[in-house]
Amino acid sequence: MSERTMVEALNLALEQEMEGDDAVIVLGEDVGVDGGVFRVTEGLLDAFGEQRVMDTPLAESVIVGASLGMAIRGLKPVAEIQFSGFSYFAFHQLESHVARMRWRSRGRFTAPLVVRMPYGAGVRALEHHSESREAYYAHTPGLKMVIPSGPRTARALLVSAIRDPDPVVFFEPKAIYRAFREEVPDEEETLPIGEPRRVREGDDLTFVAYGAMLHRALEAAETLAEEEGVEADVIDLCTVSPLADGPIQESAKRTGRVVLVHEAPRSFGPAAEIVARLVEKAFWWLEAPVARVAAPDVIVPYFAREQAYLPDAARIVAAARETLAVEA
Amino acid sequence: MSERTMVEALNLALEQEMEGDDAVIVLGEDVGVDGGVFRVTEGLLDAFGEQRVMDTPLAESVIVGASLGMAIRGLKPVAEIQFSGFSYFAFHQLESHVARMRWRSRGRFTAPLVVRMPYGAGVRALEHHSESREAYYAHTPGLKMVIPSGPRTARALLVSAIRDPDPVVFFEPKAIYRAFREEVPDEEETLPIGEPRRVREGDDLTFVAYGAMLHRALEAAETLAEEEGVEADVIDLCTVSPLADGPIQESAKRTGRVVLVHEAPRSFGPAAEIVARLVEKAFWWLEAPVARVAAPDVIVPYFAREQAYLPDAARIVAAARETLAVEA
Amino acid sequence: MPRETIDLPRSVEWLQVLDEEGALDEEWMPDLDDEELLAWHRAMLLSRRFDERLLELQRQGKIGTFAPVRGQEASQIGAVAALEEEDWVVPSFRETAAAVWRGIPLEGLLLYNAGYNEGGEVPEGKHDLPIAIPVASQIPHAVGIAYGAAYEGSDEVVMVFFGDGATSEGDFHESINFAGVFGCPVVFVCQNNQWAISLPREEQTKSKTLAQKGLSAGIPGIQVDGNDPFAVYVAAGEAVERARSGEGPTLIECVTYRLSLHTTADDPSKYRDEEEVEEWEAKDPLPRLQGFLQERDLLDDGAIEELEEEVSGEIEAAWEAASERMAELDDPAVMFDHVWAERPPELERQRETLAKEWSRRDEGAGGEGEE
Amino acid sequence: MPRETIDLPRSVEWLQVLDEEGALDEEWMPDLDDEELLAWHRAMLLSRRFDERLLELQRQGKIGTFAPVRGQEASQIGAVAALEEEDWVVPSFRETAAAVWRGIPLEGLLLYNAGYNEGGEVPEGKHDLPIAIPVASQIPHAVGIAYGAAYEGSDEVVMVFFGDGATSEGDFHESINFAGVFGCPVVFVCQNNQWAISLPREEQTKSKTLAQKGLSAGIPGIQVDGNDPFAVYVAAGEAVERARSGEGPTLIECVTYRLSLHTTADDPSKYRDEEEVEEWEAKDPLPRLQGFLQERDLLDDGAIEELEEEVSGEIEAAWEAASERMAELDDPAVMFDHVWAERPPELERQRETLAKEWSRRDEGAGGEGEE
Ligand SMILES: Cc1ncc(C[n+]2csc(CCOP(=O)(O)OP(=O)(O)O)c2C)c(N)n1
Ligand SMILES: Cc1ncc(C[n+]2csc(CCOP(=O)(O)OP(=O)(O)O)c2C)c(N)n1
Ligand SMILES: [Mg+2]
Ligand SMILES: [Mg+2]
Repeated sequence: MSERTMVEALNLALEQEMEGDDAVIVLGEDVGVDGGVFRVTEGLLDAFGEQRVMDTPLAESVIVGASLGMAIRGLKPVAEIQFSGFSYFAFHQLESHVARMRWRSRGRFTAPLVVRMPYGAGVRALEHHSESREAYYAHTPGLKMVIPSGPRTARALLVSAIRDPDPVVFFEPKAIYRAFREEVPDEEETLPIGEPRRVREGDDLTFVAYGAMLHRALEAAETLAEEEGVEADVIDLCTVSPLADGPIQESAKRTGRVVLVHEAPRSFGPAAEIVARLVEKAFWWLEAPVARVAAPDVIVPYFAREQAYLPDAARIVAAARETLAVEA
Repeated sequence: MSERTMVEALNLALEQEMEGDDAVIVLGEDVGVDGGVFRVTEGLLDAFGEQRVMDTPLAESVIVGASLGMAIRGLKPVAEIQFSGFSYFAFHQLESHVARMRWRSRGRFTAPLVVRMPYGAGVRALEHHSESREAYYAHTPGLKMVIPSGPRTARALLVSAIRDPDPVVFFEPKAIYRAFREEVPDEEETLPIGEPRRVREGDDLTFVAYGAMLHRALEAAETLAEEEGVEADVIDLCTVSPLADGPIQESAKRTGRVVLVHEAPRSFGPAAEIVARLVEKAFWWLEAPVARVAAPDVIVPYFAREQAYLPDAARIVAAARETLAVEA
Repeated sequence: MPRETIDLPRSVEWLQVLDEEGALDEEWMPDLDDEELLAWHRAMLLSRRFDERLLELQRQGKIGTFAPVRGQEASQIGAVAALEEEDWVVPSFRETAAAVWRGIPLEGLLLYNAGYNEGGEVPEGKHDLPIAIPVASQIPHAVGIAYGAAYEGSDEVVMVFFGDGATSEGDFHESINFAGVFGCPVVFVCQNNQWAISLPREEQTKSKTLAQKGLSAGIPGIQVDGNDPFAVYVAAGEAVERARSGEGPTLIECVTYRLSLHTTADDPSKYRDEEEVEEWEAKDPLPRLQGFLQERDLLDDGAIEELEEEVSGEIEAAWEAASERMAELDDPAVMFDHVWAERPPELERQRETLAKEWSRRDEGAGGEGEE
Repeated sequence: MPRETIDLPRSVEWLQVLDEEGALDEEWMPDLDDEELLAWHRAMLLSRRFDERLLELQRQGKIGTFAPVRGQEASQIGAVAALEEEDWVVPSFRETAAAVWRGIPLEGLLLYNAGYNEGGEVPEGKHDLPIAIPVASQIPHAVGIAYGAAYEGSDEVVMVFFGDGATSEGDFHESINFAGVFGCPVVFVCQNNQWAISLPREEQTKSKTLAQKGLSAGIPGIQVDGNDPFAVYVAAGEAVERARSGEGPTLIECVTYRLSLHTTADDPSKYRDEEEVEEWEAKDPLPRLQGFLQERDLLDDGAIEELEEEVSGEIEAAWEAASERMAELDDPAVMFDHVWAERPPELERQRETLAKEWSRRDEGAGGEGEE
């Protein structure tokens, strides 16, 4: 057991999975000699050699497309896209092939690959380095869309993603790559894909969040507890898609009040789906309109305004108060 | 005034806009000599010459990227992507540049271009020829996402799209390209982008649909009227994004019961956003859970099962009955 | 020091062995025994007749849109004949002749063309990918398979097919470059059939040959007469050998012609002259090979007639089997299969809801019948 | 008939005019007057010092991540010097020297680097696109602008910059091919600075030169010493001339070196040796041009010192202006501007909601201060 940042935890997952299974290989831009621009793949080249840690040419489409080919041939590639904002160069590979190869071949050829990429704002980065467009991938049948919220879940979810028989788009919340450390056990740990986690218990309202925003939701929950004795249930989504809404329904039925948080643009964002599912399955339990705290429908502004753009605890608290104020 | 199919109506829009404005040019695969694989651009090459009707190499990314360049240089390009399933080859151009050039340059360079593409199932086509993934574009700030539902709206909306100062992704419901004719006036006609149309009046429940699905919603409305004297308000969305929810809220507040229809996969689809907006703005008027009738979260099956895949009037009627059965 | 021409390490060659007049260049004639030659001919003929039958079925509304292969049989069979069974074939959407050679059951192809996902199932053990429709997008997969094969120490080689139009797509270039960098054992077979739907080869690109596009990635490129199965076979054989011995990828441009429609939704009279087609009819690979075999007394009219019957029997049997199968495949719920390894709960819920709806309708329909 | 080498219509040339030892090839020396030569030098020096100042500001936390241009000034200034003002420049993210030459205000560049969208505003009238970060994705825009310019009958030429890494992206290939087919007046300037972050040129592609990638699209390609401003200028001049006279596009590979960091987030010691950098320091374009001018008695130490002061004054003035501007730019609501020509109602609602929230906080903050 030792205290690790998310970067270190992800590195541990990769190292151990590569150690345990020769079929696991890593490829992408600058993942080898450089160890990845965020150092997530640091040390892997030395440990496993250039056959297994491939510094590829600068070409996202073939990185993803070749990963699919490798998967068909029996490997378990973990491709890195340097920032999620560049994954669109491979969008046709993801939508048209990675998501469909199992289906098209009726299970004969599968795509047990992972496409990792840092996403999200908050690190004073350049344009295209701060997006949060998980909805694109969540709306794509055949893909799984996973987002961890801390070092320990990052490690466990990445291990599960690598072992998963289906392709996983793995978004890493770069704002918390090194923001804090957590105990991450040295021994193997996995976390099932497709299962949200309840990370705080409360009966007064429900927060659903994921990635870096989970921490702002938790901060809001603490503020509410301290300032008005209101206890929030907080759910860490972990898997955005396929969305398992069971735990959310359960919580919503208990609290009757729900606030959803993400840093993706509001309109047509992931929270909309959760609202729709709640309306379909828990309508009569809702005591107030489900609230969404999200980024506005704009492009992430350059970094001088990115904190204003991002939902923060104060906005979440405000939405919660409004939701709580509704008389049932 | 004459009776036209949607293909003919779109052709009329292009011809008249090209006639009226030298800046309007058409480009894409097979749009010239061949007149487009659906014949939407038929006759334009003869009328306007190859400078203005460009048969491009087979390369979607540069088709869209060069269109942006042309727009920056003062043209109003109308690019055709042969099927929406191939637009992902240009997804990075759409997301990273077309949607952002105005914003990035602070209004100095703009992108008054249209990217037309047929979409949707129902024509017994091959894989990748039947998708309905408007949500990808709707979730992209900076783009407008427009979908007509018949010859007349197709013509009027395309004219508006070409004149619009912003980039429009224009989805053409190929299932109704030639399914019926409508009076389409010879003289100029536009339809404002960003305004849903109320196409049937009723006070008992609200249907929201667009594209080919509108007609199935209308059919369902007629069935309900005939069989149980229930009158549905039917709204044709026309512009999926930016979503103007005003008319939907108005209708929902009147009827209290809403059924949303689209052929996109259900989860994270456009209807989810409408549910979320209704919950945010009309929660207390809702007398029953808002219902979604959508395609399942699967890849469009090959054509032997595509009609089973598509929402049809019977499924819409069933959803409406369920919604109506809820006691307020 | 100043201005000088750079010596490029690679040039581009042209190869033809059996020309359209039937003249043979013995020097380059590959070493093939009679059995092999006859097998090539049979596959070409079967492919040709199957293609014709598909067109007929499509015109009768019994199957959907498909892309005829007519005219390109030598490019495909000459190429795949250079492979071993465990080598991989990554097709685009027009590789019927290659599929026939590789033993993909006609029944499956028919099912596929009739709109049944079940037709896409690749028989267990076969190293052939399903049809890929988005142009050029299958090329990266071939590169990845090749990398994987080499990584695992197997000596499998991968052959990927695509058209002249595909060379304009980024995926083609990214793939040949990636393969060049990692020395992947892959053979890129470009079937330059002169047209990408309505766009002629000369308007697709200003490069003199498509083979020279290999220079861009520093990989060898060769242009061959794609209607000459021997030229294709020689080039493919060299490329396969190079790949298998660890010397990396090759780009082969087969100069051929699409004698038929782009797809059954296409009307070539919009964009090309009958004369051009007639010129290429004279270069048709099937009579060319057939004439060669007749010249060598390996085939006579009687044998051809017999073969025609055999082939047509095979096709009809496949169509019967496919028709029977279709009659059984009446449950649309298969659309919920194979999207993920396991159906997530929400998808299972959707399946159940729809299944209920479908069975309600079936009952409704049955009920009406009984009244 | 059979196997023969195909005669390709184009070859690839190498050009160098002023070498690293200061030797000049008079034959190819372009015709430049003293004023022009001094203007080049001034722009190079300004760019170099500005780059250094940016690095300093970044290290002090006053601006964000940026991509230093150090070492590539000749490639950029030699190239844009061949343009007229109304010609277009389409940069990637490292074209500070080109921007300086083109008269993009330093203040704007500073604002941009400090994280203000306002810094991306291109001054009215300038035909320079804003910085484009996704590698190679700006190349199609250049092609479209060029097509548009030709379509409108103007004789504007477009010059687009990108790196060695960019040649691996599909967008590069699709663009040169498209430009080749339509004969667009565009000059593709590839700054081969030997590295794409940590990937060396030799691992980016197996092609001997990047210039030869033009062959793939049938367009001319030339490789020049990118640290020799005269060689770059000659090649760019020829390409611009060709484009302007309707003869279509050219690809120029400038062989240069990134002497500094990839970006300020990068640590080159992870992937390259100091020795390599030192070797290239010896080829640095700034001393090379400066030496040439001193040799010709166009510059002496005194003049250089004066120039250094002038340049540094200009940079400081820009930083002061930018700092003042930043102090005023305190309303985050600008994030709602320019997304669409008009704000849609829902976006306006979002803006109002957030604006209320922000002003509540400002008041809150003010309130706290007063307590
Ligand atoms: C990415 C993509 N864009 C467009 C299409 C539509 N389309 C199908 S085949 C084709 C032409 C292909 O030409 P070529 O590569 O020469 O192959 P051929 O059809 O001649 O065999 C086009 C444009 C497609 N399938 N995929
Ligand atoms: C599409 C895309 N992928 C990845 C990146 C991250 N990235 C930024 S610059 C760079 C290397 C670019 O190399 P090169 O084209 O040689 O230009 P240079 O940085 O050397 O000027 C990478 C990988 C990006 N900006 N865009
Ligand atoms: Mg072709
Ligand atoms: Mg570089």
